[in-house]
Amino acid sequence: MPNEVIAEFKVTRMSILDENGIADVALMPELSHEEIRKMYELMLLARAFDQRALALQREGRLGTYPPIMGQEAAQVGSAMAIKPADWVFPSFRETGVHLSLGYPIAQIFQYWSGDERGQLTPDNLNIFPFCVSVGTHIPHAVGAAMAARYRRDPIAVVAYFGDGATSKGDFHEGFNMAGVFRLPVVFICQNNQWAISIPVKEQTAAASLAQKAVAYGFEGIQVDGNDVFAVYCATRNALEKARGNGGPTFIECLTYRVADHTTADDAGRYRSSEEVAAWRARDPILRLERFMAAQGFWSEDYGREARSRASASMDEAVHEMEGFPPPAAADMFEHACASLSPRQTRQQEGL
Amino acid sequence: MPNEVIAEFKVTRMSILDENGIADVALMPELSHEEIRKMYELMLLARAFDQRALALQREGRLGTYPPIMGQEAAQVGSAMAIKPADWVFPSFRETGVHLSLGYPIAQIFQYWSGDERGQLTPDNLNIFPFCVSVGTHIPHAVGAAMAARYRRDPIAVVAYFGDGATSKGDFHEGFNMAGVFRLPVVFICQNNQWAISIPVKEQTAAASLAQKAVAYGFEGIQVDGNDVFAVYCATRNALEKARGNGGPTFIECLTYRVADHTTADDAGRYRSSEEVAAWRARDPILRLERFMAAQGFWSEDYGREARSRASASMDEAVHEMEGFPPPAAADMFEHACASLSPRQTRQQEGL
Amino acid sequence: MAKLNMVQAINLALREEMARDDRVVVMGEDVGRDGGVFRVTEGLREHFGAERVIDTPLSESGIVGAATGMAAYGLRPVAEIQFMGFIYSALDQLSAHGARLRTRSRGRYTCPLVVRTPYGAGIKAPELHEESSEAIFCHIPGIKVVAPSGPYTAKGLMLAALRDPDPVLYLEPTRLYRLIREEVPEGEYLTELGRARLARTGDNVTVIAWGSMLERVLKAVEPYSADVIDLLTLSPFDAETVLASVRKTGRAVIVHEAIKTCGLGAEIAATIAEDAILHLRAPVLRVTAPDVPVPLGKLIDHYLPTAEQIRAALDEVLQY
Amino acid sequence: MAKLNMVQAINLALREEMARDDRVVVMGEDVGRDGGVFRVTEGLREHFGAERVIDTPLSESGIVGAATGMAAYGLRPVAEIQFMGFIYSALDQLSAHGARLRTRSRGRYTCPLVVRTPYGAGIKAPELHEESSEAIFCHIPGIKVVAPSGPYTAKGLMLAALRDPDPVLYLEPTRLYRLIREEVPEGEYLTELGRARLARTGDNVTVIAWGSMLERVLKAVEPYSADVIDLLTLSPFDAETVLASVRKTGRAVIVHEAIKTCGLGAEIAATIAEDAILHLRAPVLRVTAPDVPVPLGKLIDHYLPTAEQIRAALDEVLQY
Ligand SMILES: Cc1ncc(C[n+]2csc(CCOP(=O)(O)OP(=O)(O)O)c2C)c(N)n1
Ligand SMILES: Cc1ncc(C[n+]2csc(CCOP(=O)(O)OP(=O)(O)O)c2C)c(N)n1
Ligand SMILES: [Mg+2]
Ligand SMILES: [Mg+2]
Repeated sequence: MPNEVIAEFKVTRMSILDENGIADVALMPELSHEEIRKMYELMLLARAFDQRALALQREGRLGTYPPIMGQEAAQVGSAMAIKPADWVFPSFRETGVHLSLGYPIAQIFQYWSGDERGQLTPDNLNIFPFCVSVGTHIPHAVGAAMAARYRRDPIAVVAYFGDGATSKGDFHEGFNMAGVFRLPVVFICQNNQWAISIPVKEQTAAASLAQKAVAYGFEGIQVDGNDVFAVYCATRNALEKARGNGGPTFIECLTYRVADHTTADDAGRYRSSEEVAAWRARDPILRLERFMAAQGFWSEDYGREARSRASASMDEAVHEMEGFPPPAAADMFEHACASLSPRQTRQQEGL
Repeated sequence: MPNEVIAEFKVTRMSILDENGIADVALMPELSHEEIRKMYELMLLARAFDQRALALQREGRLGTYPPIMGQEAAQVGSAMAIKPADWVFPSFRETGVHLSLGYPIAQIFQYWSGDERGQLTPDNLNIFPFCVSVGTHIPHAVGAAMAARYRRDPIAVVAYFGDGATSKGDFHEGFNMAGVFRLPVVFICQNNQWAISIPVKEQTAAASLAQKAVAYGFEGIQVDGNDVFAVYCATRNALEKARGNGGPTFIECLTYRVADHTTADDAGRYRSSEEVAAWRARDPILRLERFMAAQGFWSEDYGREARSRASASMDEAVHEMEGFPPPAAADMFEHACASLSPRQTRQQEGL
Repeated sequence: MAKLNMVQAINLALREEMARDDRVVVMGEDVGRDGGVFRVTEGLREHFGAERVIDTPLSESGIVGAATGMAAYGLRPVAEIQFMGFIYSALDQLSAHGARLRTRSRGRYTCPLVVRTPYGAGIKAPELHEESSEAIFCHIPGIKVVAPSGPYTAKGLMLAALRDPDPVLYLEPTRLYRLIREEVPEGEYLTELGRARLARTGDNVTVIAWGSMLERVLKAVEPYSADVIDLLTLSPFDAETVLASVRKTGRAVIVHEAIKTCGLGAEIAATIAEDAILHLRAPVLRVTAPDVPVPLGKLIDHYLPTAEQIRAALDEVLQY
Repeated sequence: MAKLNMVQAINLALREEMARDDRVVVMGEDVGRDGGVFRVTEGLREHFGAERVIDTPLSESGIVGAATGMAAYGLRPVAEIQFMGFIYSALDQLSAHGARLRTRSRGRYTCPLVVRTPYGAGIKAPELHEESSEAIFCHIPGIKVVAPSGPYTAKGLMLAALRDPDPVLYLEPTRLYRLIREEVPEGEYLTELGRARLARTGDNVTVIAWGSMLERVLKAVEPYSADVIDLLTLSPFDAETVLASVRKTGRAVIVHEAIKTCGLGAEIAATIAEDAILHLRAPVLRVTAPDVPVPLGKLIDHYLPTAEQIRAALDEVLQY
């Protein structure tokens, strides 16, 4: 009886669109030019939001903001695979997801301006509030998936988080439950290589984050997170599997946080400009542009136009946001609980 | 670029002594008959403790007690590989470990009689207090390993816990840190198939617990937990690796909790007597007896004698325990903190 | 009408409400096949199936977190934490999420979640099995905290908790589980959340207690002319009833089994000191456990407030 | 003597103690290379090396748990929780373990651990970045809780915390980090734990505050003749100093930025109601945040107690 092998596992990486914008035709998802243009324009929109948010923050018109630059493909690609009935549990760095799903732009600005009212998800979307507490929303996604299964709703649930979140106890407890109950949930980790100043190598000794799924008895896959097609495919497959009772999937999107952690951070303190430059060269938008250009449906003009449309959307949204009346003090009590206690009522009256 | 395999993992199971008491000579550790006899006698001692504790509890002379019956090989086999300078972090079901390491028997009884003074580990041992809160002691072991490394102490740290503990967030956070810092720590899980009424299949969808180590970038191995030699070997190897800066190891001992979860439990409510009977037949003590008999160093007489020595040790320990004066009320304050606040002092005086 | 103990009363409440409302699901460690380590959920799995009576992995934070997601989706989960001593790792989920979901989502998502947990000392169980840390949860806006003092209120409070649109922490005093039997009607009756109950009336002193201490207080005060207030809802607590009684009696003694410092007794005393000071004739006394970790069984009777200590406090305030 | 802000003062304390005692190690998220998100640990990694200034994975419970193991082994870890809003998942480790290790091991193992965390509101940061839940920790026997009110006490309290043989939760009021500069001597001075400081003396009323509220109170009380007590140690708090002052002034107002219900103010008021009632001429008032979750930046100024609210409370008690 020598040591007997009782199980073997493989972790794979999916990529379709390479850095030069050349796609593997065999793997390429069926997407019309129109759909690809939509992806492209959403990525531009996300980038435009980022740039505008940074500018507003510098001018003191916005609070702390966590830019997504570099992660547009991971966010737009995955969100494009989500259906309106699906439930989405974002972290705090998913502007691209919010925008792709149609969350009102002005409200995203409003939230980051320190106004809770930005969190009111429109009725036609099932997006949970931004979750700043890293990884702690993962069990909520799991619970929603349990409830959806109980209700026999033919939907799936998606949770987004970062590489840092994989170290949290709630990641583990949530993943484990998802496995045990074989729930219709897709976990999307944007491994952007950093959790503030902690590189992923110091976050875990695992060679990939995808392999963490082995611990929970379901599939984990790594995708090139700057490849919008691979992200889209992996997410679509996982969502279909989830809706078809095939259980959860963990998708690790390898990407990079090109900007500072937030406007309160200075990434220069902990990482080299060479590293950043190398990743800038792998820009997901550029890559898609190259693909579209090679396929003949991108031109300088179109790019310029699309950018200026994105920018105009921002003008409009910022205008709208700045037109929102400031919240009243009593607003603190508005949603504190369904009905106020006598003490709370007195406190509200006393404001 | 089809999906590229980026990593492969194997999980192995180690066993040396089969159910008929036949050992794989190639794998058999170098143990003298005397050492094997010691293992055997410790297993008998553990079983004797269990039986005595159950009897005392029924008579109202002991509080709730968690029996270890069936897990003696996993506990004695692993503990025999531990050196006195190593630090040990037990859960609440490691009587066999305590006994093997030389923890005073009377104090173990004392603890389960509801007297905190049973927790005072003798100076020559480095055993942490019993930990009832499942899995939450794992980070302590990790921290002790960090400190030992910092101090350049040539020791290793061992943490014991059950299958249920693998679902706790602290398991995850502790394991992950152990991996990141490549710490000298050995994690020993007694997968006794049940966490109270939850079978391991409902605890996790992973086919083995050992594979959970993949998530943390270090080695996990499954051993036949009713095979004292395999457990001993796996633990010894892992401890040597740890002391030699080779990082952590996770050992899953496949075993079975033959008795109720505790004296307050009725396992008949949730599992079949057939299952229990099948595992009783795999009794680790019986298996070792068969081996020793075949090797010519076990006889009925020796077995009887060893059992009666174990029983005599229990008589003595129970006598000692029942001779301990009851704790005084003021004892609650004794170790509450290094120095009492004025309010605590008044409270103590007012008792 | 049947005489039930508290275990049976809670079980009945769950059973009736599950029959009435298919949004109610029960979840936790050992709640299913085993019927809970105290048998509070006994028979529910057989009756309502494994989909509604869910045995979970050993994950306190995950249980409360998943229940929060279920509640947001539209169910009404009842999550069990096996003992209050294990609830601390779920505090983040309760405090940062369950309690704030309504606020954070501006009312779009709510968390009608009941977290049940056995609490309190006196059963001589291992460490962390006898905790009474209700004050921590009373300091979290957005959660209600309740503690029944007998089978009748146990059922009424459970039904009220199950109908509440916000998270409710439901504390079950283990010492009382099988100690008291009371008439517990079948069918619906709600013990209103936020309302205390006058368990006994008198003139000279107000004694405030809840959970397992109520029984002890009622015995201790027999020779006195005391208002005894059974708080029932610990947060938000019924200040009006407390203040009205104190204004009448001029004296207040608060009894709880949690440690003294920053216990809920502090809030009650502070409220009296703020709003009824002119009516006070005596110091507001608290009879509580001492400020030490809960000891194991051999010392637990020294830890818990005793009838003698309660009487001593009454005698002291009555001197004024 | 240099004028330092609070960030620099805490940094200096850590630096000096690390130089003096090689058992002191610093750990947490971003405390090393980045020097902490508020720069409190800036330069320590360069000076003392990565083995003593340890960047950890994102695991609040694991950080406190591992630090507990390190402390038990003989080190003196200083664990940072990046914001108090993320400490809740470490509560189990603090409460069930750090605080009880001495008791559970009958003194064989101890936990000389300092947990540092930025706390309090007023910096307009995202959700959970402005929490003030000190009362929860004051309800845990075995842990001390401290909160400096300026650079000078920040250093003295940190040194005292680092020398303490038991766990100390060290709360750093973010609003004050760079607001106040004070003379902070180099070298050793310890601000004794368990002792409050009379920040100002007067005759008519006692105002009790701590952390970032002290600065606000001192401004608000200028026109009054008030004793202002800077609590410094929140648990165990200095009841003697509070009571002595209240016996003198006959009036007490407590100011804190946590919510009112079950805040530490309740304990202080209850202590006064218990031990100084005969000296009171007026209700004991609390000026606190309202009982709602901490709002985001746009509303935070309405949440925090204001100078006007403090003055209104003073005016009210002075009517008696
Ligand atoms: C539980 C918790 N701990 C700490 C923080 C402070 N913090 C905010 S973001 C962050 C890093 C998160 O890294 P990652 O999960 O990789 O997400 P990313 O920021 O890269 O998108 C930290 C430590 C937090 N928000 N929540
Ligand atoms: C954190 C925590 N949750 C719940 C419990 C109650 N409880 C005690 S033992 C146990 C099951 C433990 O199972 P396992 O880890 O497999 O250990 P075993 O009892 O089988 O030795 C449970 C749920 C506890 N002690 N601690
Ligand atoms: Mg990241
Ligand atoms: Mg088990």
